[in-house]
Amino acid sequence: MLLLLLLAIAFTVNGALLPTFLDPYNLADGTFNFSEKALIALPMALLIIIREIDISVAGILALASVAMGMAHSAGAPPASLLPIALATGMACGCLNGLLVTRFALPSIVVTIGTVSLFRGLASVVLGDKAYTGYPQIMADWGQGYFFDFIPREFVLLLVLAAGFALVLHATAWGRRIYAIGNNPVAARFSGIPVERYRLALFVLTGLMAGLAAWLLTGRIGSTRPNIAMGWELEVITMVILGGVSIAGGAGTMGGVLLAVLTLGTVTYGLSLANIPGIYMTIVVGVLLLVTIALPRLLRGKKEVAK
Amino acid sequence: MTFLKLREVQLALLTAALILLVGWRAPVFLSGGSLANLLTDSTLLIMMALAQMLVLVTRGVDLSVASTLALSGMLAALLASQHPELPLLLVMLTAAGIGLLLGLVNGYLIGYLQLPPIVVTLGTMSVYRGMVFVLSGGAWVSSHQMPPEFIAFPLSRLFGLTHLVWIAAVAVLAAWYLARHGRFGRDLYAIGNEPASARYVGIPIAQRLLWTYGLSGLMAGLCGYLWVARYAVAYTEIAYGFEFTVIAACVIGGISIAGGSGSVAGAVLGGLFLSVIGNALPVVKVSPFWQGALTGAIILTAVLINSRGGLGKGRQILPLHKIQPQARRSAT
Amino acid sequence: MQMNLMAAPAPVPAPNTPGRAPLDRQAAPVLKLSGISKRFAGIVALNQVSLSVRPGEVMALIGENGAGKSTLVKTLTGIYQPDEGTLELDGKPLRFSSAQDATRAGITAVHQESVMFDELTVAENIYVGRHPRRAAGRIDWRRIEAEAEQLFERLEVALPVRARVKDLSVAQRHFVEIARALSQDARVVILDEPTAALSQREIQELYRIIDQLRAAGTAVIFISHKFDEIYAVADSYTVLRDGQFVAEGALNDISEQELVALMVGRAVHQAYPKADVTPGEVLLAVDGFCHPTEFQDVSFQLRRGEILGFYGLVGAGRSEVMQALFGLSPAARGKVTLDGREINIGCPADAIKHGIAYVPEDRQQQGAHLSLPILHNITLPILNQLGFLLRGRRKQENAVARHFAEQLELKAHNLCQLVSELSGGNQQKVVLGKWLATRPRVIILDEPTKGIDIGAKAAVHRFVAQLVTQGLSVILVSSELPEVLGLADRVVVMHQGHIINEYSRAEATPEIVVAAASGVQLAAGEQQ
Amino acid sequence: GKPPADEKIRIAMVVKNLGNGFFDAAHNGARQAAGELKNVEIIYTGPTTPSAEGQIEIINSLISQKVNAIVISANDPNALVPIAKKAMARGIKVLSFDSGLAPEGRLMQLNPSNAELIGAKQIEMAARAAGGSGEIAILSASAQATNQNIWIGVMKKVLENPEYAGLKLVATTYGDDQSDKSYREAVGLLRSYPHLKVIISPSTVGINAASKAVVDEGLVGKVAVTGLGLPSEMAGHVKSGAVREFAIWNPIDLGYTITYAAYDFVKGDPAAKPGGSVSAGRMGKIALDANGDGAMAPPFVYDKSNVDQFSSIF
Ligand SMILES: Nc1ncnc2c1ncn2[C@@H]1O[C@H](COP(=O)(O)OP(=O)(O)OP(=O)(O)O)[C@@H](O)[C@H]1O
Ligand SMILES: Nc1ncnc2c1ncn2[C@@H]1O[C@H](COP(=O)(O)OP(=O)(O)OP(=O)(O)O)[C@@H](O)[C@H]1O
Ligand SMILES: [Mg+2]
Ligand SMILES: [Mg+2]
Repeated sequence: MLLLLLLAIAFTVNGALLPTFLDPYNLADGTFNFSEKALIALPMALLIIIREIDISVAGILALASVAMGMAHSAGAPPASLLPIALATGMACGCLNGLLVTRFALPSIVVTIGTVSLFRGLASVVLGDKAYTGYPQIMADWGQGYFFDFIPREFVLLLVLAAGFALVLHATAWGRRIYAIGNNPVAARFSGIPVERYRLALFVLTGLMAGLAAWLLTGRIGSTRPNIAMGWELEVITMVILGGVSIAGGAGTMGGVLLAVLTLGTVTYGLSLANIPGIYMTIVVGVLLLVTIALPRLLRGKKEVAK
Repeated sequence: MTFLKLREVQLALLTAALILLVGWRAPVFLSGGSLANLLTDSTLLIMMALAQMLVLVTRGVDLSVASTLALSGMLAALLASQHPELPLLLVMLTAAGIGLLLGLVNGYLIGYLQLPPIVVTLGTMSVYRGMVFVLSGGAWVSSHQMPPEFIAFPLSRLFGLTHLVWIAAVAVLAAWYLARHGRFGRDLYAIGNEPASARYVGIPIAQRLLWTYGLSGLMAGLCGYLWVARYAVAYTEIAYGFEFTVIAACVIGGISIAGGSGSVAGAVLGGLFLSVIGNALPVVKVSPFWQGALTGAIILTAVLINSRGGLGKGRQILPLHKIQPQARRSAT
Repeated sequence: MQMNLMAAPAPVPAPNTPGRAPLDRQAAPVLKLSGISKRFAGIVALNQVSLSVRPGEVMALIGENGAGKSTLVKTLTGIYQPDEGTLELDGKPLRFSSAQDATRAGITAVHQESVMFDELTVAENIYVGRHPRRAAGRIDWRRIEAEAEQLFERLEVALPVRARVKDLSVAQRHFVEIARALSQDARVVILDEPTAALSQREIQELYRIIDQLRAAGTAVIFISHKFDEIYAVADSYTVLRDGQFVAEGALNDISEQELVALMVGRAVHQAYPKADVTPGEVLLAVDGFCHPTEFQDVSFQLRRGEILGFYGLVGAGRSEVMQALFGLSPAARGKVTLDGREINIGCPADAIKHGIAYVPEDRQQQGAHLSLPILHNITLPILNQLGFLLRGRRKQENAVARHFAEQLELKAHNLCQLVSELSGGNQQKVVLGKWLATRPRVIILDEPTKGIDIGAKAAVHRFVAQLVTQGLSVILVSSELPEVLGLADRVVVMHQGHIINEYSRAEATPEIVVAAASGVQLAAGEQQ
Repeated sequence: GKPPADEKIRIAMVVKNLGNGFFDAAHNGARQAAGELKNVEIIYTGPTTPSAEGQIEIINSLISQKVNAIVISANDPNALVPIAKKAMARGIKVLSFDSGLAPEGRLMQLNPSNAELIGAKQIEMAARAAGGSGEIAILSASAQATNQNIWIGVMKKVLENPEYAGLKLVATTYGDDQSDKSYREAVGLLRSYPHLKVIISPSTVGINAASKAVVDEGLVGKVAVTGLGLPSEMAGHVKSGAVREFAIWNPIDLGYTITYAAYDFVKGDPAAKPGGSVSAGRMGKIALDANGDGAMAPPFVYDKSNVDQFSSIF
């Protein structure tokens, strides 16, 4: 609710102050800046709902991009690069998931370890080189448009977000995901294969990171070890801003998408005003704090003190 | 108790073994100067790990430490460069004070407003880092702008050891005293163990959390000055990503992310272990491209080894509690 | 639905054991509450409650689930601050802003919820939050351990003070909490359902401790849903209903039925309505079930339409057996046959598929999803049957949930209400409904009436009896002897991970069953 | 297209990252040029951390703002090509300076000097510092920094010349533009190679950290640090003796020149094309080769004698 208000405010303020903001072409182009991150935010929201987290997504993305680069330079056909990225992502997610479920390790610890592993492997392969010259099909998806107007990435995001929302809110899977996040013990006692869900969501997150790798690599047309550096925190910020409880069990896909759009609007507005990116981090940080602290403050301190 | 001790002893042995192994590959690593340098180099990480340990013990996490460090360090550098006449102690106190203030903001939000620590510190992490840029205008403060004694302090020697080592030693002792013999520290363990129960026995949770994060900020602030002085340069990006190194050190030291357990020795050893790796990799001439992957693999291995001890707890849904298995067997 | 009501007259134990000093009714109260009210966002938990206790008095605080007993305890111990009303200790008005204030003033409590710190030692658990200190704020560990040892000596309980609490048994943990309450030489000690996790022997220990307190002139407020306990230890009673004071008086002057009527506001027959169903052929057979640490060589059979009781002391391993049977513990080995065919249960989903349901003992942790609506709780295990896409199945889902909610007489505004907003008894009904919705052939009820009040209990008992008339087979795990003896066709007794013996309804007398459960072997021989 | 004469020409300067003294100086140069050219407005921007993704976001918003020209120092020569092409398709003149874009993504590239000169200059300084022979090592920023890698490549080639036969490159390490990591790597070099005579660091963070390491290890006089740095940041280390000389081109002139060049392109100066030339105020004419590459003077060397004079400028 608060978020919807924020989005409206951000939109109006930007529209009023920045003459170029409301240009539909500009708005469409603005979506490039967050589409890939938002794609990762979708499964991340599910992970956080079941009380897990994945810090290694950007590392997975880098490794998946490197895998594509390797395959491409080894002469793999263009059409095979997407499956390669997805498979790499899934393999990485699977490693995370297995470490978490088999060894009963907290996911934050596991993924802090795997993120340097994944990035490290990417840098081992790349050395001081870079992969470039990706096939046209990747550029078409990474930076292309439908009808010369709507970015394909954004369409993909909307479609997948709708898919995720459907799964989370209208299917047995989604119901079980909420049940696990709400009370994992009771979920297991109710016959839900909790560990399998955990593993599956880690794999799904890897998969989506692989997809994001394919799009991002297509968009920028090159692979370097520092690709998508620091994205994990931005992705997690999107999810939390979207009202997904870090304690698990609560949150909606609509909220996440709304947060994505709000962040996108705010940051795009700031960059149109040529305000340096670092102010953006301040704004995003404050936004995060305000959206979680405001409801608390409004509800009054009396109850909090109990 | 003995079991936990054992884990720390294991880690100490592992660290020693690693040092010897590196020494065998590259004997220079074992020279007195090199080991002294290793010790000095590990101090900042150890000090930060100590403060992070206290936070982790309460079931929290402080992701904003690196940003706090950068902000206090930058402000200390700016202060010293603009007012070289100020006594060094005052500059250090200012850095620590700023850190404390930043930490208290976290503490207030987490303790009194009961917001989740990971979210709060994720937010302040961005805000503090941004403020470094805003306050410095994005400019560097370089060595020739800083007063000589400002730069010299961390590495000056007292009885053969650098000030850094002495400060870290004091921090270790203080943390040990706090965690073992202070009511404040014991309360943190109680809070991390069972927050609901802590309220029932009358522990002022909000106040304790406020000061825990305050302390974490204070330590980051002090380290901010030490960092800037030690490397003789301050810029927006200093210690970027350091929070994860600090948390990794704690995790390697056997401090549970789930709260309630962890020892000072663990934090110290975890910090030392990572520093050994950081110092050893360049010396043993591992390809620089392998360093990241190796570090990740080593962290994961350490975590896996640690977890074997804690498997009984954590995820296990059916509690295999220990009602004297012997007694049961005798009943057969 | 016709039921065979066997109204067993409740035994009223002899009031006031001989040798207990008569209470001085004229003495000034040590603690006096007047007009205490406490509201939580909308609901009134306490409404103008007044009561007083005298030194050396053991007062039973009685009321249904949700009557406000625990809330009163928390108000007295400074965990909650009352919205109105005053509190006087020794005639002086007091206000507590934290639990420490109350402790300092001399009011301590063993709370209904476990207040324990797993990683800390026994001694530290007693003094946590108020460690005694020496100079420079240094904690006086030696004193903590010495005093803890003295305390356990006084309580005549053998506990290693340096052990970590996580390594203790449930009962041992409870004694640590009791020791904490007593460590202060308090003027008022409150025990909120202290016997829930204790065995018969340990309950006797507790009675002895309460007698010690009485002798020392300490006022004790004792909360329990079990009337035999209340009559065994308490001098006087105070009844709360819906957060309001209802009555008080001496226990000598009132019968159990009258107390129940005061509590519930109507008469309740505490009866065990055994349905008239003759068990058929063997449905489920468990053979040589073993677990590396929890139980060994467990074998039993369950017939169609039978209620099989499982009795034992807490920690006997009954829950573990049932959880293993339900596929929750992969380490367990053994043969399970259903309808003569051997089945393999690797996970709860398998068990559900074979028509086995398990209603766990810990409602809040294992049973219910507290922040989900009733509807989602009930249909959770049968989502597969409803189909993958749930949107279109709204009606069907609602119908299933409504059916079971009505069958169980669930009290709720609507099916979208969160389970956390329900009272304990109704939460239990939701969990029951969830498992009945799977249409099981065998239902395992693990402590189905733990911590629920007499009214709700009677409803559950009626319901269990009714289940077998519908052709279900029931395994009833309970630590309440009357419940097991009253409902079960056969009683299996476990002790330390082993089945000691099995008794038919006719053989099972309280003496024999309790003796077997305590590991006394002669009981079986005597039967021959 | 050509803007009306009275409208301000907006030239966006996209740098690798903000808070970098080198680019701040370049910005100063751009402002000087804008002042001379009258109706030019400079938009100075860049990401916080040196990343290609960050620069893409910024260029995206610059396209939306319909600036007239973008001059960029690229974090990745290829990753920025697609977006740069898009900008050019929308009529924006894209030029690169310092760290270049791949040719298809820009109209011209202004090299501060050229890679050959920069690499050769660093080896020349190292040879002087080593006294003609001995072990040398390189401490670079990160493995993916384009220009660093090109320079290192040149350095390796130059070392094959017979005149440098006495110099032996023993290691190349990366400090990731972090002072602590660079410091640790420098110390590692000093330890592993006891006969090391020179550390070359073509990175501002690296040269600082290496100098501090040499001072802390008490090796001033034994090991010399050289490379690329800014006078304002290096003055202290020149005084301490860890650095005898270091080099840098003049970022002010660089910013000044690229602004003039962008102006020429926007105005549609017929000479402004590959193989032609651009005129750059006080810097005179800069010739462009067939690839559109132009180069300025060889890097300037700073030492004790002149560092103070420049440290207050950039
Ligand atoms: N923190 C709280 N927030 C909201 N409502 C509460 C809270 N604590 C108790 N209540 C409500 O206050 C009422 C009284 O609860 P209380 O726990 O005191 O009952 P009780 O008599 O102890 O019951 P039981 O016998 O089940 O322990 C209940 O309706 C309960 O739901
Ligand atoms: N040391 C302990 N720490 C934590 N939980 C314990 C401990 N000991 C026992 N428990 C828990 O207490 C419960 C009772 O123990 P157990 O299941 O072994 O006995 P039981 O015969 O099933 O008893 P009951 O069903 O009467 O509670 C179990 O759920 C077990 O998880
Ligand atoms: Mg209660
Ligand atoms: Mg049990």
